[in-house]
Amino acid sequence: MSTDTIERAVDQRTYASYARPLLWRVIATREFAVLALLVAVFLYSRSSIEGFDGPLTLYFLFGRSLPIMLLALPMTLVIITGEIDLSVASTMALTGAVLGIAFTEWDLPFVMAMVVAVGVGLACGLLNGILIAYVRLPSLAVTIGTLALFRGLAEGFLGTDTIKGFPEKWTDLAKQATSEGGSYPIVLIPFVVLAVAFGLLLHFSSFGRGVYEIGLNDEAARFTGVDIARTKLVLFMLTGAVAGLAGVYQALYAGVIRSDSAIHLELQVIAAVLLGGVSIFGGRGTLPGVIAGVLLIAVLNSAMRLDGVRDDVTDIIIGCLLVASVIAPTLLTWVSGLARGRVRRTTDHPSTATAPPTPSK
Amino acid sequence: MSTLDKTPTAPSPRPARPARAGSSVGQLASDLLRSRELAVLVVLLALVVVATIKSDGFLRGDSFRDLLLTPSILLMLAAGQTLVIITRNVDLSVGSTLGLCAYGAGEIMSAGHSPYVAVVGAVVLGAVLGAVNGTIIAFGRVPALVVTLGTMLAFRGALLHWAGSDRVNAAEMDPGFLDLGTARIVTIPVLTIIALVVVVGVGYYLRTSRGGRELYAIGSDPDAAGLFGLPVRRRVLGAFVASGALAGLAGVFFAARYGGVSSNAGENIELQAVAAAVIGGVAIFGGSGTVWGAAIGAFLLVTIDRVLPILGVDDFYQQAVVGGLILGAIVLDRFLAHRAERRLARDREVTA
Amino acid sequence: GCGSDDDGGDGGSGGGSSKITMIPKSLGNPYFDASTAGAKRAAGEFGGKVDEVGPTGDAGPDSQVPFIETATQQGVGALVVSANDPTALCDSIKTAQSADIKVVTFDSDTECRDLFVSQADAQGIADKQVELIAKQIGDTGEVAILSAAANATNQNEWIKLMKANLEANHPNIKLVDTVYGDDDDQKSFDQTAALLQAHPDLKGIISPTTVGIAAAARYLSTSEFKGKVALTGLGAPSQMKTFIDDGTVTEFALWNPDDLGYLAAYAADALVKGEITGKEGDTFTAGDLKKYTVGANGVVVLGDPFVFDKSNIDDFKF
Amino acid sequence: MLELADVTKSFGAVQALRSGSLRVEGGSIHALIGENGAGKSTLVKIVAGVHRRDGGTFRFHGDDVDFGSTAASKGAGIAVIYQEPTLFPDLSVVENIFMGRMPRGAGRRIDRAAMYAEAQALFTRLGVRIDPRRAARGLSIADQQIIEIAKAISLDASLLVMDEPTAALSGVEVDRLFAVARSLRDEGRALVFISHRFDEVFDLCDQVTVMRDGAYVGTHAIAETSVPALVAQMVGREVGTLFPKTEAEIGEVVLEVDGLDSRGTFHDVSFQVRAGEIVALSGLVGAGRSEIARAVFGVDRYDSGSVRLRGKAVRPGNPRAAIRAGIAFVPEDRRQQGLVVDSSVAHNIAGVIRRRLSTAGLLTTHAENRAVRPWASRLEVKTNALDMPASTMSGGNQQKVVIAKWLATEPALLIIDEPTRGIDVGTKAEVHRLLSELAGQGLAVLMISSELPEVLGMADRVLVVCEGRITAELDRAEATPETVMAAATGTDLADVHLEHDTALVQEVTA
Ligand SMILES: Nc1ncnc2c1ncn2[C@@H]1O[C@H](COP(=O)(O)OP(=O)(O)OP(=O)(O)O)[C@@H](O)[C@H]1O
Ligand SMILES: Nc1ncnc2c1ncn2[C@@H]1O[C@H](COP(=O)(O)OP(=O)(O)OP(=O)(O)O)[C@@H](O)[C@H]1O
Ligand SMILES: [Mg+2]
Ligand SMILES: [Mg+2]
Repeated sequence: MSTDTIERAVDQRTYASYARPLLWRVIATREFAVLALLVAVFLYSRSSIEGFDGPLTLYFLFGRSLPIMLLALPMTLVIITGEIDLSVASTMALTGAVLGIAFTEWDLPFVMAMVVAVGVGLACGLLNGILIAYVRLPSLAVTIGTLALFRGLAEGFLGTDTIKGFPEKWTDLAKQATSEGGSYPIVLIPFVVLAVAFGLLLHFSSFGRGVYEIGLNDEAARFTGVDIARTKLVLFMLTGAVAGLAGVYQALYAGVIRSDSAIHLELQVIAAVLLGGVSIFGGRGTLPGVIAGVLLIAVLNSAMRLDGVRDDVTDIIIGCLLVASVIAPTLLTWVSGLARGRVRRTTDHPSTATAPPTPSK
Repeated sequence: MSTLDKTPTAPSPRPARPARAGSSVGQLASDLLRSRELAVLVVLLALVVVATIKSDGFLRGDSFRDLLLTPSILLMLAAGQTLVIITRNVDLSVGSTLGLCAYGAGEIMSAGHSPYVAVVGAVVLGAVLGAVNGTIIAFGRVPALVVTLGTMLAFRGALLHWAGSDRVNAAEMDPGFLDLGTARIVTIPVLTIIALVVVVGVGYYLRTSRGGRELYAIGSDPDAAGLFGLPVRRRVLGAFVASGALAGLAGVFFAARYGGVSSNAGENIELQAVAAAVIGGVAIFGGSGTVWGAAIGAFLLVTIDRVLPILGVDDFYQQAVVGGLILGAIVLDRFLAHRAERRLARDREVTA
Repeated sequence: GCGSDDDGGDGGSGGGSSKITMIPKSLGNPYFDASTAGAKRAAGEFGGKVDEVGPTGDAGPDSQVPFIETATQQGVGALVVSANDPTALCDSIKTAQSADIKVVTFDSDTECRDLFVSQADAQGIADKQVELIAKQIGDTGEVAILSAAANATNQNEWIKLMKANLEANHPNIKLVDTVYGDDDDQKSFDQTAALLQAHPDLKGIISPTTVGIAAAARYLSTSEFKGKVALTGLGAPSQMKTFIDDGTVTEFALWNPDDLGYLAAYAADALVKGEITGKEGDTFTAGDLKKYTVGANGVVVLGDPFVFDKSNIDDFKF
Repeated sequence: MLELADVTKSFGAVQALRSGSLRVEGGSIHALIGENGAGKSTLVKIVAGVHRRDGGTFRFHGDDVDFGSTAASKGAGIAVIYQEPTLFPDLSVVENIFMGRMPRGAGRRIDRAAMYAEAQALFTRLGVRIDPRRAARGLSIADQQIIEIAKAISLDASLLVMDEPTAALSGVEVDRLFAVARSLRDEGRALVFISHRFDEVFDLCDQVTVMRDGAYVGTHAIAETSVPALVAQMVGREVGTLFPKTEAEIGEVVLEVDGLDSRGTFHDVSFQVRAGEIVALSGLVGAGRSEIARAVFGVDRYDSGSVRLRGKAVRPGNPRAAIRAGIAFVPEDRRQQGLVVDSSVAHNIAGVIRRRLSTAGLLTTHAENRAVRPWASRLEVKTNALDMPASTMSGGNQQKVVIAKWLATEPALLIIDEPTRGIDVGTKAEVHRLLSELAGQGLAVLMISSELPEVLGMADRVLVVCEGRITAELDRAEATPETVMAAATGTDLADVHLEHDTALVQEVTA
């Protein structure tokens, strides 16, 4: 895929949207589409899927997808800079393992253990960040490597052990609802705080502007004094730290730690982020869209399970949604381009010479 | 990229050689020394030697056979992956494709058809799935990473949906076909021989055919390739079809070797395939690397799994070792590329 | 490039009746196919309904949680679970119980259920397998264990008991290694190969899991070790027949998973109907399996493990 | 043979071609000239099938054509040397030359021996020594250009289009190229030759077509035209008014570069720029001027030497430090380096100063717009365009945005690389006026330009760069096309014959 053709596609999209009035511009965005889809699916499920309207639905839904929601926040920024982090789930497992070991074997007070665990997450992010931002290695390769490395360390540390028996007050906290029997776990509060923080960072700060510029054109960003390496390092460290938090939460929510905790979660996170309208080429996407994307997947999962649809079917649907969500823009420009092209050819030049094959000498 | 990028972000594991007046021998030597293939091969052999010293059983009879036999599946996938990565793409769906094809082959046989039908069927199915990826990527101009991530989910889902909790057992498969899983020609397992033939074929194509060189060109600079008028889309599509077909063949191997296929066949093997290529010196950003390297990388990955326990490394750490290998490999590439740049700068010096 | 059609059962229509959701460790395992079949058979008899859901492929300790939660939302009558993890499921199970859903575990237990339907008491299973391997290798030499997932509750329990037994009663048998095949054909197969490579003097392998023993047998049957290295453990006759016939395996044990599911379903039904509460001494009738009594801490034992060999293998279809 | 009439092409809002026309006969070399951004390359790319024309007619060998791809144009017998080299860094030099049509031997297998032989033949014909086996990565711009040429002639096409092939070449290489070009002409092929150097045009070509602002102006037989006439057509008005350089009084030293050295790119570069002074870096394309500027600004690292601004050392390899020190840098490639074309004009102009604009770490569009407006209006960037993506603006306006962005930082030194490349004549004059105005206000300006007239017109001092070394420092009086060219090509004054360009420059600076 040649970047300049992509650029052209992008340009066309920009012109198209800027030709139209503001309202239409808003409606035409990916974010809006995802949000609309989310609302539609939600309302449909409420009305016609039995058991979906109970209070437990949302409670379970949030409790279960909180790690994905958390990880999606920093992942959004990472992908907007045009990088990717496949190692988040492994980082979760590793931090979980360390949490368990710190608590059970080193007998640290649980709070300390949690701090250590999150610290380990941060360190994982640091490793990724240094290799990607300063050694300038492709993030895809690096994080495939660390995906295996971190998971492997977790497996090595834990082996066959299952660590359990965390302080009641913490495990309960992880599952407590805001009100008795309510639909909203308390842990949503820290999530909302984080979400707002990341939102401000991305959309209302010079740093965030830099993040977009790096994704759109890192060379130009460098020429305007954006410190690309540092920005990326910070983002990967944030990702690591949040993965640490998610790992701790996961451990408390499940009540146990095993080396295979959160396995393959990274794919769901990335799927959600891309579905939420973030361009894998970087430079495009918003946090609200991403959150809508995460919830969309969560609601689909929950609704289809309630409806007795097997997970494999859900996987097929989510896989297709993902592919669809990325080809949609190119497909549109292609179609419109095709239309324009046909017009031009008919008007301008009746005959088009078909070229003979290249002479090989 | 209008001029040749000097930006270090694109690693060049195969560092450019300065113009040195005909010193073919010395050239060859220094080449070998710099050659990634050789380096990985040395590591591989070292492992085998050490393991043999530590455990006399390591190379005895069937153990030796397995040492050659087990990598054959990953070998297929790595070869396909190489084709794809060289064009600056990646195929994460090979694991699911393998699964579908393996199960397909099994079903065909348990439906009473001849194993030949099964083999052809599996390969064709693989090619079709590859074509799905290739078409979306080449014509939809969307990143392979995302698309194959999506199809990885979708294909696996399709398999689970198709197979449900059914599995193909050894009993349902043609005995002759199952024997293929272990048959040997002068101590070399047949599957390994086939795999090596495929690898050689791919290597030969990449090295000596126009198409092959065009794949490198496309990965080296997609924009230039377009400007140059290379059939970028056709080639990329081709690479994915090939990758799919090879995954299909790998599926056949899987069925023959393990004599049982359930819906989780080939899960998570895609990362190993990518790892094998990367460890073997195929630049993840395309344009350079050889299928030989990938093949050796595949052997290394599988062998390490076997050697570590013998070396007393807790086999729970195997994943970690693999991860370390990948990181080591790309860091090495980076380092070599950097050295190459400095040398080139010096060359411009003297020619200037 | 891909389409999808959603089939699958209907959601639960109200609680009360014996509407049972069966959650095996994972879908796609013949052993659990059999147990589910048994449960459905039972439901047919007592006029309840059994739906099977579950994770497709093992994905972590809490991979079964969503299904328990979903069942809770649907307000089914009872859950029949083979637990992937003894602890991870507990919170969701508690939630289910607080929604007045009865929870029966079978095959693999958790710390928090109303009833555990055990295939045979752990000690019995462990002793049986040790006895078999001892017999087959003449009570002397190196043996290894090929287990399922490293965290599998019941496997780990049995392994613990087997180790104890070996040390106590079989001084000449040396347990040299324990490896994990994750109930995955390929992994189990390769692990077997690795075992034989790492321990050239290995005399026997115990695989207390149906997937594992089948894969191991498959490897042995294709290798020079066929007949030289003994293999026993817990296997499904349908999968093992070939290997009994070709002499790779002489004897292995199992209970009838179909009966296990059958019994579990009846137990669940009894709980739902209030005939039993799960306390020691409760008795209920499980269809043509006759009468069962709840033992200490809510365990119902199906019976002793059954040993399969050339003579009887053909009489079983599961 | 080739016939283009009223061809139009626009990229988004940029109308690159309004009505491009070109008529080329077989057996002739046809010059295509015009100022930067006149649309020459775009026309070429349409001939090559890179871009598709929006309108107009395009005939080749008499029949209408519409090449959908470069493969198609190649197949039809058109060879093109693009302005920017397009090589595959990972492949060897020969593979680059024969990519897509490598000679094949037994079993459709690439015949490397034959390939090397052919390559050698080509290189000897061009009189160069490049190892055909080495990888293309890291070749000098000049070598890259040679390989492009070899590639093109090896196609033995009936039409050969060369877009500024000589821009990076030295005298000898140019002569070789011309010899080859002539022999091709005598074989009856048609050649299109684009250059900014009149002497090359007059030396080599038979006809010349002039373009201005994306439109055809006129075609003449070389014999019947003169530089002033052509220039008048290129520029479209009295040239004398082009460079209104007002004298400013020179202040204290602002920039002090000492012994700057970057292996393989430039060596031992030392110079000063004073307040109120415009210093020009001149030389061939690829001489290393941009690299020097980049090193000073810190986007590239350098191996040794020092950069001081107002006496204080500037931390190397760190644009941020340079910006803080008071350096502004308008780079040569607007769309790649100068702008983030996909983000809004406001965001672009605020790009550098935005860090100062955020209150309590928060940055609001409102604050941005407020800060941006004065600069937008000062450079006459339509303020209603502030929230449009920069990509929707014309080259000239884009350049204004870049300049606005940097002026907003209120710098002490302005480095401006190719200030007027690819922008329309009107804006060009504005930019020049602005530059001398700024100098007048005491700003130190370091200008890089490939256009002699611009250099000689604007600069108080000219530093000539040749193969990475400063080979001459000429003040306004000494700087003439001859002296500059001599230093730029490393030939000695006597061998430089530039009566045409001299004529042009006298015209201009009169
Ligand atoms: N891909 C593109 N997208 C947007 N604008 C473009 C593109 N290519 C060219 N332009 C604009 O079209 C105009 C003509 O560009 P072109 O390169 O044809 O000029 P030129 O005559 O070749 O200039 P030069 O002498 O510097 O090569 C310029 O304003 C340029 O900015
Ligand atoms: N992509 C590249 N690969 C190798 N060498 C390069 C590359 N780009 C530039 N160089 C070398 O670096 C030096 C400076 O090139 P550069 O294009 O910056 O010179 P310049 O005078 O600024 O040309 P321009 O007139 O285009 O600005 C030259 O020696 C050139 O050979
Ligand atoms: Mg041009
Ligand atoms: Mg330059």
